[in-house]
Amino acid sequence: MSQTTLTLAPKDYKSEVKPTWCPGCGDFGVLNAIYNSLSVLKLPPDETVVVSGIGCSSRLPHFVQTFGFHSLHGRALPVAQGMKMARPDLTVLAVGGDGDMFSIGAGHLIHAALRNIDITVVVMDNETYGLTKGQTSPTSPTGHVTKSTPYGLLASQFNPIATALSLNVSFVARGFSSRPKELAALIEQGIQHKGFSFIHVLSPCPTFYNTMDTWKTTVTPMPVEHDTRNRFKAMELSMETAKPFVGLFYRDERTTMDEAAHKMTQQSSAFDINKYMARYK
Amino acid sequence: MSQTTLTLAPKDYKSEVKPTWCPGCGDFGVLNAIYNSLSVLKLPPDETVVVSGIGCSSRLPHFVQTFGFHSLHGRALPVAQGMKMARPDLTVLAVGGDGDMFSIGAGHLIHAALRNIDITVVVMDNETYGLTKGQTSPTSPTGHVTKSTPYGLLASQFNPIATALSLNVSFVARGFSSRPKELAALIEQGIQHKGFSFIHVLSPCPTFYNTMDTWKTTVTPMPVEHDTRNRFKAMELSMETAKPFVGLFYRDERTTMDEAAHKMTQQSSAFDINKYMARYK
Amino acid sequence: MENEVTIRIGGESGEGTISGGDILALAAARWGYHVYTFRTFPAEILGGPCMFQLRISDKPVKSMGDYADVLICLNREAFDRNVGELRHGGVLIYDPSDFTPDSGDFITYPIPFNDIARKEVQLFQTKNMVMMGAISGLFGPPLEAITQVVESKLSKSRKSNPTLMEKNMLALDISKKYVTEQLTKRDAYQLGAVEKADRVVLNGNQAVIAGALMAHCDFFAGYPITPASDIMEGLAKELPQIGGTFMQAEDEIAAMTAVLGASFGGARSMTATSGPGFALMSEAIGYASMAELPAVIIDAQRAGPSTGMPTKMEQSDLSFALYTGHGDTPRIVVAPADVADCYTLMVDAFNMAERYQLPVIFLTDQSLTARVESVDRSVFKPLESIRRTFVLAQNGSNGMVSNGNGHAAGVVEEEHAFARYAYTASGISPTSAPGHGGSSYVSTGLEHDIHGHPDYEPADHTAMMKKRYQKLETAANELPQPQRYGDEDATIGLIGWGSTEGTIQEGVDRARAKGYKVAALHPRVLSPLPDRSMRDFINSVQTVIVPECNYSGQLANLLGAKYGLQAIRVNKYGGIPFTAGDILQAIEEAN
Amino acid sequence: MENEVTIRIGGESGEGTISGGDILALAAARWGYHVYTFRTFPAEILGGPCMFQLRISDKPVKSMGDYADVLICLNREAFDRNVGELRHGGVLIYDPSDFTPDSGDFITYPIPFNDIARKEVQLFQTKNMVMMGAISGLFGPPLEAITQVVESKLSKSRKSNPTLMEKNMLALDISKKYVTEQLTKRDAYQLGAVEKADRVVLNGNQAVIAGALMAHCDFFAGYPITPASDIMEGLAKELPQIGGTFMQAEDEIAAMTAVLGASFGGARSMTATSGPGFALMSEAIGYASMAELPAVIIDAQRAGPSTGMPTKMEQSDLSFALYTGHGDTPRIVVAPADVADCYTLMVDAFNMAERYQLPVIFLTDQSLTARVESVDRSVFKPLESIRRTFVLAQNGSNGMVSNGNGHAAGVVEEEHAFARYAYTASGISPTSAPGHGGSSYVSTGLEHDIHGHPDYEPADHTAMMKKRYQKLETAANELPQPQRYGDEDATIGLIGWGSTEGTIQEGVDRARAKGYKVAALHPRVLSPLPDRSMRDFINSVQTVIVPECNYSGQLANLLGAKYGLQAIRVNKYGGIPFTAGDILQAIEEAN
Ligand SMILES: Cc1ncc(C[n+]2csc(CCOP(=O)(O)OP(=O)(O)O)c2C)c(N)n1
Ligand SMILES: Cc1ncc(C[n+]2csc(CCOP(=O)(O)OP(=O)(O)O)c2C)c(N)n1
Ligand code: SF4
Ligand code: SF4
Ligand SMILES: [Mg+2]
Ligand SMILES: [Mg+2]
Repeated sequence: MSQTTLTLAPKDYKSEVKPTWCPGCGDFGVLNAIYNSLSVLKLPPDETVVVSGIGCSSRLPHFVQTFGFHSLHGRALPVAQGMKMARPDLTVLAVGGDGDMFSIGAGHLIHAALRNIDITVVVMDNETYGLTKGQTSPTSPTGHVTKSTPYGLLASQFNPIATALSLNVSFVARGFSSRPKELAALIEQGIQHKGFSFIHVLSPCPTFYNTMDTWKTTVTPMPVEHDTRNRFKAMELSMETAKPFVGLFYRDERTTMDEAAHKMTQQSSAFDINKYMARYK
Repeated sequence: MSQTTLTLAPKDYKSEVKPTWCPGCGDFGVLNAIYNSLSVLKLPPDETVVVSGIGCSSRLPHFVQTFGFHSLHGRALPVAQGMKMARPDLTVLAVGGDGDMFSIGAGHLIHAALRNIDITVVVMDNETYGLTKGQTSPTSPTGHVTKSTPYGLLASQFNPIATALSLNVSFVARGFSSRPKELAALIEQGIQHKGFSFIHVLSPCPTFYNTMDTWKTTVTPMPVEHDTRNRFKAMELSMETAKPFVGLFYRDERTTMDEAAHKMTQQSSAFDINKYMARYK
Repeated sequence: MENEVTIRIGGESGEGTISGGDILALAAARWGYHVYTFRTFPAEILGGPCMFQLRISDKPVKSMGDYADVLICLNREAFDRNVGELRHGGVLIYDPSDFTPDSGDFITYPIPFNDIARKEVQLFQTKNMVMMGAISGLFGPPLEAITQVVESKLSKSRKSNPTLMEKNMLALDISKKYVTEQLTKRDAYQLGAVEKADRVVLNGNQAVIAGALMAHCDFFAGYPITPASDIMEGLAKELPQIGGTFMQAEDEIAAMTAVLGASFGGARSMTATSGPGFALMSEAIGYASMAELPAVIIDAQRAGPSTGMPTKMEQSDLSFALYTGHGDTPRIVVAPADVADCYTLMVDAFNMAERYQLPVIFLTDQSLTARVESVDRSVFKPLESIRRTFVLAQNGSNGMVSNGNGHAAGVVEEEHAFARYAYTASGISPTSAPGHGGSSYVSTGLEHDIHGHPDYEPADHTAMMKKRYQKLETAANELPQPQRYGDEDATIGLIGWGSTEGTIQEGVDRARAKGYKVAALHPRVLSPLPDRSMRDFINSVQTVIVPECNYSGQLANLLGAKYGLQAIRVNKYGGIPFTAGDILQAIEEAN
Repeated sequence: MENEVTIRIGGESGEGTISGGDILALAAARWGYHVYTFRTFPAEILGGPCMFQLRISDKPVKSMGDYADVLICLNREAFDRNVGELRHGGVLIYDPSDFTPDSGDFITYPIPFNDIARKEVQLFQTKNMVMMGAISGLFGPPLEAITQVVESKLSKSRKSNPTLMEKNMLALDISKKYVTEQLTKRDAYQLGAVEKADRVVLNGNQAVIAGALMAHCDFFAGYPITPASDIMEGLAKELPQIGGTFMQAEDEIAAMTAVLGASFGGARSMTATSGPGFALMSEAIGYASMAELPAVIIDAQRAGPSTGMPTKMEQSDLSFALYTGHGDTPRIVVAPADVADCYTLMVDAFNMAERYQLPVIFLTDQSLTARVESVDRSVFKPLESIRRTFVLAQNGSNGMVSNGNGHAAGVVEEEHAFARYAYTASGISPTSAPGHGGSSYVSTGLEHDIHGHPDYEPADHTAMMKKRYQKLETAANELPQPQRYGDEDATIGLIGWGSTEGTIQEGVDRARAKGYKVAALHPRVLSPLPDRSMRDFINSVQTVIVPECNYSGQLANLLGAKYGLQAIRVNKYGGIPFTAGDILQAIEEAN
C-alpha cells in the first residue's frame, strides 16, 4: 500500500470524495475557507473532526481529509459536544445549514451556547432548504414564495446573530462565502477561541434561492471601531439585517465545560469494584 | 344528571381534580392568577384550552375547568400552535415549567416566536426539574449543586427574557407567583394581546430548590418610566438577573400567523373531486 | 406481445430525460393506452445519473416490466448502467456522437439526437423532443398525442417565449422524419390505435393529495423530507382553497404534536414524512394512541436504515410502524398497493382515524410516490368522509366552530365531568371538542379514568388497556376483507403488502400460465390484520411465500407472530422493487 | 414456613414508610437473611399513598411473595388498599388512634405508634423507628442489627443533631419493650438466628451503576426521567472519579447523539432513559446501527403507553426495542432478570457494543430499578471489559487519546481511504478513532461503500445490509446459551424475560411440588435470540407458556415471528408484577 506524506497545505485536507454540490453553490467557498484555516493552523488531520447534520452543506465532512461525522438532521451540535467532552484533545468543528442548525436543531444551539464547550460552529446559511429542493427555512425572509409557501411565508425571519448574542455565546461572527479569505480568518480565530464559537456564513444556493447578487451588494464589513467586547453594541449591529455586517461581533473568553469537566477527573483513579461495593455491605 | 350554572367567577374555573402539588409550591399562585384572569375576561370555559407539557407545573390543566391538553414533555407550544391554527376561534394558553419550555422545548420556543401565533405562554420557572426531583434546569444558576450536578453546575444560566426579546416576541413579561394579582393582570393582558405572548413567572419549588426567600427580596417592579415599545431598553432590563424585574418588558402588535392563514381561506369553496382531477386528464 | 412496449431512458439528470418520459407517458395514456412508470433519481441535486422506465400497453399494466424492450442511452455511463436491463433481442437507441456501444444481443438504431437538436432545430434543450419524435416514428405513438401534451405543458410560457413551442414541434417533426426516412425498422414493437378511455395520469403522491382533499383534511403540519415533500407542498397550495390550514413545522416532533393539537380541536389532521422524520414522531404517535386522538401519518418509506438512500425504494418501515412508541399502543397501519389506492385508502385512513379515534399510519414508499399510472377516472369519484361525532352541547350549540354566542353570561356544566373515556362494547368512547358546552375534558398521556383524570389503579389500567385495544377488534370486524387473486385451488400462496401488488399479480399470472396453481393475498390494512381472510388464505394453500423489499421479512414476522406461520421469505433489499420475473422465480423455487 | 416472613407496610409517602422498610431490609440482610423488596410510589411528589413489601428468608428469595404475612397500616386508606394482599390468618398491625380495621381473617396487634413517638420519645418523626422496634419485638430481627444500620445512616448528621440518634434508639427500645410486655404473640412468624453470609444489599439501579463503572464507561449523557434518573445521578457522581465524563443533555435526542459523538471518539458511551425518552432516541439508535457505532442505551421500562404510569412496572417496550428506528437496523437487546444481572449484564452490554459495533439496548424495568435484593458479594467481582480494537496508527501512535506529538510536521496517509466498513466473515469491520494516523474516515447514516463514502448501488446496499446483520449471527454463535430451569422431562415450558425470572421459577417450583412436570427458560439476550437453546427448549415440551407483564405478548410475538411458536400467552398489565401464584395458576390452567 503506497503512502504519501502530507505537508498540511490546503490541498492536503482535500479528501478523495468529489463535492456533489451544484456549480456556483456558496458552500464551495466555505469548504475552501475551511481547507485554508486548517492549513494555517496546521491541524493534524487525525486529531480533527468535522461534524455535520443533514443537508447540502452537511455533506462537507466527506470532502475533508480529516475524521468526519455526517450525523443526523439537526444533530451536529450534540454530536460535536459529546465528542469534545469525551475527547477534549481533539479539534472539533460542527458545520451545517440554516435548516439544520436553526430549524430542527434550534434547541441544541441554545444549550451549546449555555455549555460553552470548546467547539467551532460554521453555519452555511442560504436561507433555504437546499437538499429538499427549496422550501423556506427559519432565515427565509417573510413573504418568500416557495413550493411550501405558495402564498408567501408568514413567519418572521430568524436573526441568528442576535439570538446568539442574547445567549451570551462566547464568540460570534459572520462571514460570506464569496469572501473566502476573510471567512478563513474568522474560522481560524473561531478554532483558536477557547469556547463555543459561532460563525454564521452567508452562503447562497443559486439553484433554489439565488441571494448571491443581493448579498454581493449588501454585505458590509464590520465597522473598524466596533469593540468586540461590547455585547450591546454587537446586538445593535446584528439588527442591521438590510446590510449584514461581516466580521467578528463579540468575543469573551471564559471557562469551557469540557475543561471544567476534565479538571474534575484529575483526582481519578482506576475503578476497584471491591472497594466500591463496600457501601452496600 | 343535575346541572349547575356557572357565573364565571374565579372558582367556577376550578375543576374537580385536586392539585397534586406540594404545600407552598409557587404553582398554586400561578393557578389562582389564571383562575382570576380567565374570570376577569369572562372566557367561556368551552372555548378556552389550557395546554401543557410534562412536569409538576404542567399538571395545571387538570385543575382548570376548561378544555385542557396535558401533552408531552416539551411539546406544549407546537400542540398549542397546531390547535390555534386549526381553531382560531379558541383562546389557547400554553403553560409549563422551565425544563419543559427551555430545555427539551427550547427549539419550539424559537419557532413559536417567529410564527407569532396568537397564544399565551405562561412558564412557571422554579429553576429546577420539580417532577423528577430536583436536577438542574437551563435556568439553574451556575454552580448549583444537585443530584445531577454533585460537583456544581458548569453551564451558564439561561435568560429567557433576553432570548425572547432577541427573537422579537411580540409580548414579553415577567411575573412572580407570590404576587398573584400583578401576575393575573399580566396574564390577562397576554391573553388580550394579539400574537404570541410570553410570560415568564418566577414560581419557587420549596421541595427541591427553595428560591422563595431570595425572590421575595430581589424581585423588583418594572421601572414605571419603562417604554414597553423600546426593545433595546427592555433587553438592558432583562440583563439585570440579580434583581429580576417583574412587569411588561415589551409589546408590539403585528399580524399573527393564524390570522393570515385564515385570511387565505376566505376564498375557499367545497372540494369537488371531479373538477380537481381535470388537471390529470 | 402486441400493443405493448417498455421503454427505458438512461441519462444525466437535468438533460430532460425525466420530463421527456413524463410527456411520453401522458401522450400514450391520452391516446388510449395504459401506462406505468418507474424512475430512479440521482443522489445529487443537479446532475448525476438518472433513469426513467415507461411501460405502455393496451391491457392494464401491473408492474414496471422485467426488462426494457427499448433502451435509449444518452451517454456511455447510462449504457453501462442500463444495458443489463435490456431484453435479449431488444432495441438500443443512442447517438453515435455520444459513445459507441459494445456489441450485444440487441438491435441498434443510432440517431444523431445532438446534431438534430443543435444544428437543425438550433436549440439544444429540445433534445428530449428529438427523442420523443424518434420514439413516435419507431414505435407508433402518434405525434399529435405528443404535441398535445407539449402544448398544454408549454401553454404558460407561450407568451414569454413563443419560439420555444415552435422549436419543440420542429424537433419532434424532424426527428420523426429522420427515423422513418433514414432507419429501417428491424424490431417488432409497434403500438397500434386503441380505443380511447376515460383515464387520469398521475403519481402516487398526487393521488394522496387528492385523497386528503377528498377526506376534507382540515389541517396539515409537516417538515420537508424526500420523498414526502411533494405531499406537503401540494397541500400547502390546495388546503387554503378548501378552507384548511397548513403549517410548516420546525421539525417532525413539532409537526406531529401540532397535528395532535389540531385534532383535539376537532380538525381532521395529518402529517407526511419519511423514515427519519417518522422515527422522531414515535413519542407523539404513542400519545395519540393513549389519548385517543385521530391523526393520519404518512410514512413515505425510503431505503434505510438511518439516512440510508433517500431516493431509493424499500418496504422496511412496517415493523417500526407496527410498534412505534413505547408501551402497548394500538394503531391502524395501512399500505396502498397502487396509485388508485393512494386516493381511496387515504380517504379510508382519515375515516378510520376519526371512527376509531387513533393514529392511522399510511405506509407508501418511494417507488409509489413517484410512480405514474393511468387510472380509470371513475376511481377518483366522490367518497364519503366521516368525522367523529362530538357530544352535543348542553346549551344547544353543536357545531364544531363555536361563534362565542350564548356563552357571554355563563355556560352550563354537568355536575360530573364528561366521561370522555367511557367504556363501551366497541371500545369507542364519546368524544368532544372545544366549543361543545358541558363536554370539556383534559387530554392526557397519563393513564386515566373515564373522565380523563389521572388514575394509576391496576384495575383501571387493565380496563383502559382492554378498551383501547378493543377498538382494533372492532375495526377488524368492520373493515372490508381483502380479495384473493388467482387460483381457488392454489397450492402456493403469496402474501404481500404495499406497492408490490401489481408485480406479484403479474408473477402469479405468469406462473399460472406455466401451469402452477398459485394465488395471492394483499391486505391493505396491516394492523389490525383481517384475521378471517388471512387464516382462510393461509389454510387454503400448502406453501406461503412472503415477498418483501426489505431484509428482515417484516410482514413474515407479523404473520409468524399472529398465526405462527413459517413462510418462505423472499427478500430483495437493494433499493429497487421486485420485477414479475423475481416473483415467478420465487414461485418456481418454492414448488 | 420457618425463618421466613413477608412484611408489608402501607402508609402515606413522607411518613418514613419506605426509609423504615429499607433500614429493616438492610438489618435483616446483615443479620444473615436473604431479602427482596417491592414498593410502589405515589404519583404525587410529596404525600400520596405508598407501600413497601419486604420478604425475609433464610433461603434465597426469588420473588416479592404472593401475600404479606404481616401487614402494617398507618392509616385507613392503607388498610383499604392493602388488606386484600394480606394472607389468610396473617397479622395486621395498626395504631387504634389512626383507625379501626374491619374484622377479617387475620390476627390484630394494635400498637400506639403515634403516642409512643409523640409522647414517650417526644419526636414524632421517630414513628418509623417505633414500627421497627415493634417488628423486632414481634418477629425476631434483633435490635442490634437495626441500630447498627440506623447508626451508619445517621452518622453524618450526628454532629449537627446529636439528639436525633438518641431519640431513634429510644424509640426502638420503648417500642420493642411495649410489644414484648403488652402484647401476647398469637402468630407463628419468628425469625431465628442464621449463619452470617457475605452479601451486599442494593437495588437494580445501584447495580447498573456498578456495572457501568466496572465496564469502564468513559462517557454518559442523559436527561432525567423516572425511573432512570438514579442511574444518571449515580454516574454524575462516580464517573469523574474514574476519569469519565458526564453531561446532562437538553433532551434525549441530544443525549443519544452526544453518546454517538463520544463513541466515535473511541469512548465507551451510554445513556439511560425510560419509554418516552427512548422513543425520542429512535432515529439516533438507527444511526448507531447504520454507522456501526457502539452505544449502550438503558431503557428502564415503566407502565405505558405514553406518559402512562411513571412509577409503575411494565414489560412493554420489548417490541419497540426490537424494532426502534426505521429500516432494517440490527441491534442487540438484553434484559436483566435480577439485581445481580444488572451488574454482570451491564458489563456484557458494553462488551457486546464494543465487539459488535452496534447499539445495545438494556431493558430493565421500574420494579427492578427499585427492587432491593441481598446478593452474594462474589457476584460483584472484577469482570473483564473490552474495547473495540482501533486500527493501529501508521506512525506508531496507538493510544486512544493522542497527545498531539508526532503530528506537528505532518501525518502519513494511506493512498486509499481506510476501509472502515470492510467486508469480513464475522461482519465486524476494522475500526478507528481520531488520534489514529492513517485511519481517518467519515461516519455517515447514508448507505456507503467500505470506505464510508456514500454509495447507492443496489449490489452494495445489499452487501452492506448482509454485513450489518451478519454481526447478529456472529453474536448469536458467540454468546452464552441460557440455562434451563426445572424438569428435564417437562411437558410444560415457560419462557419469560426480564425481571420476572425469580417469580416464574418460584411458580415452577410450586407446580413441581404439586406434581407437574415443568421447566422454564429465561434468555437474557432477546436480539439475537439464542436460537439453539430456544428451539431445543420449545421442542422439548408440549406446551409453551409465555408470561409477560404487558398487553400484547411481546416476547410471544417474537417467538412466533422467529419460530412459528403459538404459545399460551399469560399477560398481566395493571402496572404491578406477577406473583408466583399467578404463574402457578397459569401452569395449572395450561395443563
Ligand atoms: C429528521 C429529518 N427530517 C427531514 C430531513 C430532510 N432534510 C434533509 S436536509 C433538510 C434541510 C436542508 O436545509 P439546510 O440545513 O439549510 O441545508 P442546505 O441543504 O440548505 O445546505 C431536510 C429538511 C431529514 N434528512 N431528516
Ligand atoms: C421525553 C421525556 N423526557 C423526560 C421526562 C421526565 N420529566 C418529566 S417532567 C421533567 C422536567 C420537569 O421540569 P419542569 O419542566 O421545570 O417542570 P417542574 O416539575 O419543575 O414544574 C422531566 C425531565 C419525560 N416525561 N419525558
Ligand atoms: S441545491 Fe443549493 S445548497 Fe444545494 S448544492 Fe445546489 S446550490 Fe448548493
Ligand atoms: S416538587 Fe416543587 S415544583 Fe413540584 S409540586 Fe413540589 S414544590 Fe411544586
Ligand atoms: Mg440551507
Ligand atoms: Mg421547573
